[in-house]
Amino acid sequence: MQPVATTFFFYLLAGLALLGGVLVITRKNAVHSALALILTLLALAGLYLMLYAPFVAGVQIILYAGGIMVLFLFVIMLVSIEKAQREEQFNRQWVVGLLAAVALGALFVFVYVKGSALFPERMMLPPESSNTQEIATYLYGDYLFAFEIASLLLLVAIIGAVVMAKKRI
Amino acid sequence: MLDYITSYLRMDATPGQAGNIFWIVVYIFVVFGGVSLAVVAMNWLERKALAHFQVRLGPMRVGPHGLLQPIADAIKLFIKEDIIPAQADKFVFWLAPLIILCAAFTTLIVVPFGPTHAITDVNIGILFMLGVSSLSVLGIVMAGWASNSHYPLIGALRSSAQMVSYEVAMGMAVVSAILMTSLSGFGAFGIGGAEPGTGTLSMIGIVQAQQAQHVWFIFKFFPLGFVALAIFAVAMVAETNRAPFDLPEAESELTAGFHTEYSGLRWSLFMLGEYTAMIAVSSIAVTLWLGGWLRPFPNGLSGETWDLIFSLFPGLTFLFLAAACFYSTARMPKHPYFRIQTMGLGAFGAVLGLIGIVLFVPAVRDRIQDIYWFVAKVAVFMYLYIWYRATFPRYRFDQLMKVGWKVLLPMGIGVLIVTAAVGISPEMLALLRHGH
Amino acid sequence: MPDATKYLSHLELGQPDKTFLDSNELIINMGPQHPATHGVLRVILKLDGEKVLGTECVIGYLHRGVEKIAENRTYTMFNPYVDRMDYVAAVSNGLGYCQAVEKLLNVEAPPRANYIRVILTELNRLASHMLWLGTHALDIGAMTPLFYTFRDREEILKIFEKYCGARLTTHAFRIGGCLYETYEGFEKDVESFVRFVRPKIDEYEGLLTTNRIWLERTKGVGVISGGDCIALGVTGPVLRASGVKWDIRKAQPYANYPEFDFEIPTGQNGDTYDRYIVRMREMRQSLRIVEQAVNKIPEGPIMAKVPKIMKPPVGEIYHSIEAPKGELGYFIVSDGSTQPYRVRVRPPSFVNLQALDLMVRGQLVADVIAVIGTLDIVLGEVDR
Amino acid sequence: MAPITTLHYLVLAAALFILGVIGVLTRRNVVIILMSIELILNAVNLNLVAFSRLWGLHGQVFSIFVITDAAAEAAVGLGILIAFFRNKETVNVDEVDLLKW
Repeated sequence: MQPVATTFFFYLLAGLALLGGVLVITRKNAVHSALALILTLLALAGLYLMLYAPFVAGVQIILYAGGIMVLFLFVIMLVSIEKAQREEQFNRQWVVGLLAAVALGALFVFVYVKGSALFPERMMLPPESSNTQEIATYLYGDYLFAFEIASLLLLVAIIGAVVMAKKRI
Repeated sequence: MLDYITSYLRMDATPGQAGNIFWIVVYIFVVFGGVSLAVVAMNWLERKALAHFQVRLGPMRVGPHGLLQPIADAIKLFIKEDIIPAQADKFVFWLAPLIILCAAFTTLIVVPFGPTHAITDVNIGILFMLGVSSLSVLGIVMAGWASNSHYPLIGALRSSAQMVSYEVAMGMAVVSAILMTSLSGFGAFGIGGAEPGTGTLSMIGIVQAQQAQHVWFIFKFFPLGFVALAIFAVAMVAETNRAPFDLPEAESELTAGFHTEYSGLRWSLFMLGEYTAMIAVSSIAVTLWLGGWLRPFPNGLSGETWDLIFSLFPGLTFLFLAAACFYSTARMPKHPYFRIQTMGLGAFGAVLGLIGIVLFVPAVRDRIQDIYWFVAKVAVFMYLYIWYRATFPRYRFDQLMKVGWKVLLPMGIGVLIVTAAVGISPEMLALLRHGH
Repeated sequence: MPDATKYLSHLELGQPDKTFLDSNELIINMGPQHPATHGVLRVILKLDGEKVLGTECVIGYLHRGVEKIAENRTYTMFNPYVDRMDYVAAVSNGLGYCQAVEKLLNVEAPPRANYIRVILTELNRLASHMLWLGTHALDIGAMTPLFYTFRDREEILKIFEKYCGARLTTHAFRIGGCLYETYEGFEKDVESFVRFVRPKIDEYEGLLTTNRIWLERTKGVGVISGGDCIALGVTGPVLRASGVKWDIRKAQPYANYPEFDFEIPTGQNGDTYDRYIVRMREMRQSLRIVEQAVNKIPEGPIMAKVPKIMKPPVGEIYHSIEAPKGELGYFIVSDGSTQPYRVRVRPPSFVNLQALDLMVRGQLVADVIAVIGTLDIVLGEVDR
Repeated sequence: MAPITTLHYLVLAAALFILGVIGVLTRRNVVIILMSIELILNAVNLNLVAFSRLWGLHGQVFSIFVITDAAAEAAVGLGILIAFFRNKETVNVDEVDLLKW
């Protein structure tokens, strides 16, 4: 599929992602934050599609938007948020935190201004149609060990989550 | 300009792949409009079929045999007062039905009604469908939370737990079908024949793989394909929250579940989303196991004559429906009160008959029959949905979870492993025999 | 003597309702406006997640003071009121009351009247069980049996209508016998109904008895032992499903039940499934009784000699019959006047409802609905 | 407009990363802090996928591992949150001031 109007879609999706990000950290109500985060995630999935990474985009939608965020919404509903909504939203060190973040941003700007020449101008056009197969070859070939470790990590996480959340085991 | 528009007709690809914006728009309108119409028809059909299961007549008053009942329902829902509970989170309350609707309709983008009859074909097609349809959980959770009431909240928690857990079993069944696309299986008993790099996730590619292998995946490695379809067929009923898995909206326990507080238009959006999701998951099942748009008996009854005979089916179906209409017209009461209804039914039959005649025209016939077979197979699943609803009691929540996690998931994993083992067994044997 | 505290519900209401997560217990209110409570029953449930810790029934929403009304009516005038208690089994209510007063007056109904009474009462038992089956299955989620049973119950109601003009609250019997002679073709109607309904019962069973989901929803749900049933005074199919062979038609025969050949179906496990099976078999036994009664219905008078103004001798009487839901008893105290001094009804639904707490404790919320359905309560009778 | 290059994606990723950092450093609500961490992980993912346009598919494979990690992190984090909320009845991080309870 030929990408159409790349520039327009990039700015649209980037704008949505940033809007979502800003809403996530500013909303009082955690449910609204979660919804904003879903917006960001979906926009990022669109960006992955534009970057010729359809498989990652699909995984992003299924796992992130359909799985992890449902878990978040679940927990938000279980813990009562009314009380948290009435309280102070930002902690006492928020000025310091903001300054640190701004410093980090300045660092990014510095790196990108100085080092933009390092990136090759030309971008590869990886064949989209075999994307899934190539990722599979990497996952079950070069990265097999990492893949197994990841599955172990998930097992540990499942057990950990059950132990944490259950009242009586 | 005209060339640009018509260029698609000569192409051998979906409009999305051809990049033809005009035809993309036309297809979107046709598919979305068609599915909405199908939902309306399904609404009528469900009430009628369910009524006949239960020795009732169903809607009979609005139009002949209640044919106009869906329209009357729609008007009633439109003019009903739109109630938003005072304590509800208004924005989320407003957003939830839209999310469900968008998720359901977006999946239709990649549904292949024919080799070129799809809005577009993406190479992660099935992944895209599963992913987007799983987004409707968000809508349900949001609806339950935003209503700010106990029953919707419990219903939403139940339904999201249910949908998330059945997605896993569903995924396993789907993966086994995807695995089959790369196993061309020309060995003894159709076993073996793994060809590296031929597998696909594309919806059109999956059907084409079945065409190339001369077997629908339901019959492949019998009974593996059949078991996988059975797992999927159960999981998809749970996924769409229909009987006997309609726990989230169990009337006797939770009144109407997550949409208890919704009424009027918003409620009808939920219904539209639910029925569209039913059509979407049914079309996944049809695409993956029942050969998508392929006509039945491609091997046994092959040859030009049979091709011709099968291509007459769409027209014949419409003629049959027209004949049924005319028969009912003749049987309508001869009272003046029924005159308009009788005339309307006759006219409806005439329209159906005309469509049927048009469908016999060779040019139309060739383009329409893919769609016809696809829709017919989906219709079988929709009928099953109604049948389940008339027959089965409802599961209890713990039993539902037990079925999902302890029955369907192990079965799905087993089918997946056995499919893989059967698929590569000759290669494995050769490897074992000859060393490395 | 069993330990009585076991049967008390110990809900500690009045504690503040905490949020979902931090408290182990959640108190929710089911009813009085709830689709599965069969009327206006309110059940307060104490839950741990989905598990029921205890229940408390709040009744009285349909209280009409039927027993008090009796004290201001003559014996004859009160007769129609009893139909309004268990309105799905009005004929049984009337039979119990009429026989109680007859006992008090020392009158015996003539044989033909007794036959008519038995036929109508057993038909009414069928109608009541059909209504129970439909609504019970609907509560569990199977919607089709409801329409099947209502279709067939309609045939019974048609017979009632032809016989006495009313379908639901029939007021079919009078003290001393029956007021109406059977209409032309009554026997034929009843016989053809029996032939018609036999295969229909198989049809209901075909939908449910071996249905996997039905089995999972009913087996092992709401178990109650025979001993607990007796301690709580539970009667009827609920008692018999727990393995106690107690049916007043056999144990303390009334009308002319001894003349008929029928069995008392019993279960072993005392769970919802056994109660379902017992009621289904009971429906078949009722058909057997009706068939025998129609075949040998004698000719003769239908009304015994009863004084126009009834003044029963001073005294008291307790008479009970086997209503579809259990033992329906009438305790009547007469002071020698035309009006009863006191009428006390022992309604089966009310007594059976006591077992709810014991049956659902430790089960899940969805089972509460199944158990309310299987107890077969009618709130008109519970509240009176 | 200028064609979209890798640098565009990197800048967007950096912006999302900084938003996430701000969220983690300034908010009190644990749920929102966890969501901010998701934002940070997503920014990293965007970087990885953008770089995969330059140097091959390894970036995409890595981003899949990152998503796996995110799932594990969310599960355990939310589990801890539930345990915390059950004991303290609050979701504020500043009140996590006991080593054991």
